[in-house]
Amino acid sequence: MAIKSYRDALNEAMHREMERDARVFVCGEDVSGGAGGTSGEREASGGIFGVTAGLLPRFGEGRVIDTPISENAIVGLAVGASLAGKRGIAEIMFADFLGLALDQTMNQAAKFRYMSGGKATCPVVIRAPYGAGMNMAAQHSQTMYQIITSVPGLKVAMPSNPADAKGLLATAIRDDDPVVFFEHKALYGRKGEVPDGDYLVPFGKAAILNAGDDATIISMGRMVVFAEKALEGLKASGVNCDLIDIRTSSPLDEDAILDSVEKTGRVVIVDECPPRCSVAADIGAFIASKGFSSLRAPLELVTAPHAPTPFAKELERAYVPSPAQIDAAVRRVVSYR
Amino acid sequence: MAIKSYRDALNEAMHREMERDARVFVCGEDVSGGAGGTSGEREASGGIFGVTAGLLPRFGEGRVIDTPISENAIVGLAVGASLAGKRGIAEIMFADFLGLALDQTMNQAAKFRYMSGGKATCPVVIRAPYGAGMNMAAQHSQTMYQIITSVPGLKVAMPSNPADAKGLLATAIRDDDPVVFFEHKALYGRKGEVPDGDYLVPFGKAAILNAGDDATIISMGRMVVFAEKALEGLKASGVNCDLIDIRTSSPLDEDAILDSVEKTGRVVIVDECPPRCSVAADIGAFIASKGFSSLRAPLELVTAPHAPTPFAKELERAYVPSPAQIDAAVRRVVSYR
Amino acid sequence: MTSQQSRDQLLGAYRQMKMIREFEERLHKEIMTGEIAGFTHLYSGQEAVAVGVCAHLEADDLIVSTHRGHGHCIAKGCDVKGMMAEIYGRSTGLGKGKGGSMHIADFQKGMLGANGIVGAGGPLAVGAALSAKLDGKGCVAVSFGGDGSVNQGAVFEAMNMAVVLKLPAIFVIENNGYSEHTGADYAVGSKDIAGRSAAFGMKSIKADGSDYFAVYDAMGELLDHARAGKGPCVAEFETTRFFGHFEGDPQKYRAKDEVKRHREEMDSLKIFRAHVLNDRLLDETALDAIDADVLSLIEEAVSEARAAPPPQLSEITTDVYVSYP
Amino acid sequence: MTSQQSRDQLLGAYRQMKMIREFEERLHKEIMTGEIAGFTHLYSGQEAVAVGVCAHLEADDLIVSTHRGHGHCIAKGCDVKGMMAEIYGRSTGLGKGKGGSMHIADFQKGMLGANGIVGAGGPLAVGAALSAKLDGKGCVAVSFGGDGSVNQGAVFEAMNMAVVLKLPAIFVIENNGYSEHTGADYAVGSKDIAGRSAAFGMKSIKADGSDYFAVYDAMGELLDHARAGKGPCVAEFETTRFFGHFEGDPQKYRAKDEVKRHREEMDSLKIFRAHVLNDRLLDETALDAIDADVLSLIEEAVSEARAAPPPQLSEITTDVYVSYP
Ligand SMILES: Cc1ncc(C[n+]2csc(CCOP(=O)(O)OP(=O)(O)O)c2C)c(N)n1
Ligand SMILES: Cc1ncc(C[n+]2csc(CCOP(=O)(O)OP(=O)(O)O)c2C)c(N)n1
Ligand SMILES: [Mg+2]
Ligand SMILES: [Mg+2]
Repeated sequence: MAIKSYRDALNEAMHREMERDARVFVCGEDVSGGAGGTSGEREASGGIFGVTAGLLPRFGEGRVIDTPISENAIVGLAVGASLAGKRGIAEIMFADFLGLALDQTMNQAAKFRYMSGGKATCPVVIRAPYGAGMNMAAQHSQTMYQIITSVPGLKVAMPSNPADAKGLLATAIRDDDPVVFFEHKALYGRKGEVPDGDYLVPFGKAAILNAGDDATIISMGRMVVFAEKALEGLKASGVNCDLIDIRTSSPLDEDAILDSVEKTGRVVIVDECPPRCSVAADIGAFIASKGFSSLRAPLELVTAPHAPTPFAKELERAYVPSPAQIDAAVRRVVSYR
Repeated sequence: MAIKSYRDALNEAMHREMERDARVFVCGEDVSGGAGGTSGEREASGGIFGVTAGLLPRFGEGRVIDTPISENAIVGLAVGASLAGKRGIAEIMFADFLGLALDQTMNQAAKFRYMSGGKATCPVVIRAPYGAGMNMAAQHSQTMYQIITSVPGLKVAMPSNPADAKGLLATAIRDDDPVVFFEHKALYGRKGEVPDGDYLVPFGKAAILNAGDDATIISMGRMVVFAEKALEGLKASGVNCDLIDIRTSSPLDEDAILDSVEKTGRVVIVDECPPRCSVAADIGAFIASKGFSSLRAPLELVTAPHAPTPFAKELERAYVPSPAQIDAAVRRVVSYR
Repeated sequence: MTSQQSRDQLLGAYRQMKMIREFEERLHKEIMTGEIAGFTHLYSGQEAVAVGVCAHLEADDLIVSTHRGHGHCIAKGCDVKGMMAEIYGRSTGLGKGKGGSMHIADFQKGMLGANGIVGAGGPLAVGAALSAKLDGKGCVAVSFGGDGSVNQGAVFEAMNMAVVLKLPAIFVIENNGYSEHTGADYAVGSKDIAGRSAAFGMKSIKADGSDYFAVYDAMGELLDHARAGKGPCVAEFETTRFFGHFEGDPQKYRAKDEVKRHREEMDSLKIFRAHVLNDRLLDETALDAIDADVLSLIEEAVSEARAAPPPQLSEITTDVYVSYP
Repeated sequence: MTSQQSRDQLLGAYRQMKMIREFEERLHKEIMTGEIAGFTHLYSGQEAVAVGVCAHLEADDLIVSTHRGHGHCIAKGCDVKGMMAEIYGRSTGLGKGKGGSMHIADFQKGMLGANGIVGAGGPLAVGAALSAKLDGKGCVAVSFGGDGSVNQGAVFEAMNMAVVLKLPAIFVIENNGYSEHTGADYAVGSKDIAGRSAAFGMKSIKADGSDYFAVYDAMGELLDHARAGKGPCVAEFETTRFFGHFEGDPQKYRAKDEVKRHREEMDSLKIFRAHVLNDRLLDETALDAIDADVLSLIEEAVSEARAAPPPQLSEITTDVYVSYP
């Protein structure tokens, strides 16, 4: 075990997997940074968020590929190569830009296997930094995973901590299906214990980060951190909850969710998405359909409002679901009679 | 009142609105068809589905614009012109191709007003034929409206019948916000009574197509037709339901839904989408959160399975939610104790 | 240049062109019967392009195709019976009946799929070319696309990306004059596909797409370039389609006699026959034998497809993922 | 050609260039203090392009800008104090603090917005040009974009669409050598933006983007073309940015002395001053007076922005729609 940042954990996973499997390559805008620059420094940035740092010097230009600003073709590059036997990791600099690459993601990567009757294998990973909290406004702050989760044929991961970042990314790279991998920009600096060596976190297995009988909090990505914060206050006033980090929204660990709901009967779902067709709604409807008999209080969905992300820091802070909102929602379900 | 097809009702709405307001124009691939052809016939097709037929001869090339195959730029063309004072109607030939145009739809049209602090107005309509049922396979059969519904700043309509087709499209064109308008390909030939003259169906007002106390069926688009079919059999065996056609998923008529749930306590939601982050899930979670105290049975979500749309007709028929599935779901909620 | 091709090669090329033609003419008839569902785009008229291009390719060279993909499939060696069964939506189809006409693929044969999204093949082919480059065995990837596809952002991005990464990608543009009902000269602003593509920094060539030999020679030149690691290139082939955009298209945008004239003047099979007979490269008996053979194979393909069972309903949810817990 | 511009025009141009420069130099300092949140891309170094282009435009000509949009905003007449307040995220900002640096817009001024999506402005400008064409008053729409933006499919599609529809759209490409940390010569495969754009079927021109007069003349020529209804055109201006891609960029991809050298050799303000003094078009006193005036306005803009209140929290859910029941 070592203490590492989320960023470094992701970086380690890519280093290890590229070492392990010569078919793995990385492509995207500025993944090394500096191609064609005047300094001659070929690795000038190691990715705008530093997540791909060190890959170019280690693995060379053949496998660490700086691309033009062409998101659809970046994903297509990785998808096409993956159909042909490689394992591409495409970085989309901000998840919001998936709006430009949705065709290659949704109509190509997701559907090849099905349309070919099982003949195609498309082991591509699309990495997408997402989320609000850095005052980057409406076009650089979206969650996007609700859109991707709705697409059959894709898997969707969103780690909340450094250990999962490493373990889920390694799993994504080894997985034979297309994975869209959401990294929260505001978590890159988050530090935590990360297991050494080979470390895989399976898809479709939620993490139960706290156990308690009073309610179930279900969450993902950065919202897990906020839920943990909220839990501190709740515990102090004697309210204890299951805290489920789904880790992957597709596949979803339905059993973990139903087990907990059966125990607590009270559910708060925390999702950074705006409410409509969100992952919160998705999980909520699942519970109301398959866990209805256990439910003893209305579902509480804590999400962003139905609005784009505002720029001003005061607004953005109030826009993103907060520990205080989670606290209030838990108290509401717990006190519901 | 006249008996008209869904296609002709849409066509009438465009004719009327273009007549009424010189700012309205239409653009898309083959919206007239025949530009640059060797026959010299400038209106060779009137749109691949015939929905824009007759507009070119009536309004001329300035306002009825055949475009190259460039979906993102087609939407951008309509959005840019709408920001500049026009009212563009962009036709995306198949809703699936919104995968190529999501940036202009989600990051541009949807967000301009907000990002400009209310200065921008973007009265664009994006028409998108959607849905399965014509054996067009995985890339030409998707619903897509779940993705668009998740985006704050967009409005989303999906008429189920000719009268609504006319009334909702006229409303969409007059609306000052961006609207994505989903037309079910398999409904184009559906006939029904259509009010003459000016006819507007407001957004956010569901239609209650049947009243009954046993359960609430909530549906949209072509699924409404299937729900109506299912109702026949149910009524014959003494089960009577509210049938709610939401008409627009954003805004959603929350009151109509809650009122009905309060009365029946039993809910079936029918959505052609695959299940994850679907409109069915969205409405389901809303009910379990805001109408929980009325709920007397688990939610039943009748959706397509978590799979792309298959080609073979036997498979596609079984893939799309059917009247039989709706019937069974209603019977389950009604008999739940 | 034609002398470079052996008798066997020429017979093989003719056989493939004939196979494509008869496959399509037969489909055209069968579609009328209503037995074939969905959306079918016929390739008839463009045979020389698919066959002239693929004549150069090995099994590990990759191609990416379009909505109008039957010709590319046959030319790249896909099983004709498996294709027919797929178009009929049968469990014996190349995609188990789950893909249909627009999604025929055979990865073993280096055929990465027909594609229902116009232009999507561009980036995919560039990815396949990257894979080929990483393997370093001199393989190439070919992206087939139409005159309409080249107005799609994805294709432009793909062209630029291929140049930047110096990949062995060949963009084959089949200019059949139309994208659906819209004329190529209308939709391609510059009215010059080869020239506009060349401006991306690629070697480019324009040739007669109705003449197998012209296609073959042009493709040979581009392949030498691409296999030698000199980067991507583009070919624009002028051609025509003998049927409507999709089956059922009344073709009101085409001059009344256009198809008739094209069937007389731009028939790649007639042109091929005349060429090889004139140059005494092949004799009539051999060609006629192929004709008969092809027709009987197509007949078999249709009757086997008809007789084959549809997919099991359980197939609806298989093949979505390799694994999904 | 420079003689065509009146003294007032020249003074106005200098004032705008100076305003942009000082706005950015000041922002650069203020950002260090941590008071300004988010992502800021400075335009300093490229002033001559925005000002030389917009010098020709009327209020009802439309422009669409980029993530590096402050210069375009000022040149098109946006209120400098409203801009500063927006960047500070204040309720008095042009977008009430809801958009920030990357989304400054002023529709009254014909400024359709900075844009956080590289290349998205291309199609939007084509739409604005369509609107202008429908109005038939000879107005144009200008799309500003960088050397990186021209590799985006949206921009290629926009160029082709503008040619097909013969719209009065002008694509202004500011080639500052980099897209983020990547060199333009790497990412633009052909290494020739003007040439590649011309191949779309447009009039094109390439000029020195550090020289106001060169930009002005080039733009004048293109505008005559566009206003006359002859279709779209493109200008590539070579320029440089004096700061990093965004504030905080250590610029390791640039040669050590590059910025210093560019500040010496490619400073549009120095070049302008030298030109007008040399040709005796303006005198030093007038220019110095502008300098002083600009500095005090910027000072005011900063202090007013600092003092302004942040937006009310209720603003989070307003302006999402014009109406939403
Ligand atoms: C992205 C996308 N847009 C539109 C369509 C509908 N469509 C199918 S084929 C076609 C025309 C394609 O023209 P071209 O590339 O010339 O190929 P051809 O049909 O002539 O073989 C169009 C518009 C599509 N399938 N995908
Ligand atoms: C679609 C999209 N891709 C990537 C980015 C991230 N990004 C912001 S600016 C930029 C570089 C743009 O380069 P250029 O067009 O030359 O403009 P410059 O920054 O030089 O002014 C990139 C890659 C983005 N904002 N949008
Ligand atoms: Mg064509
Ligand atoms: Mg640049």
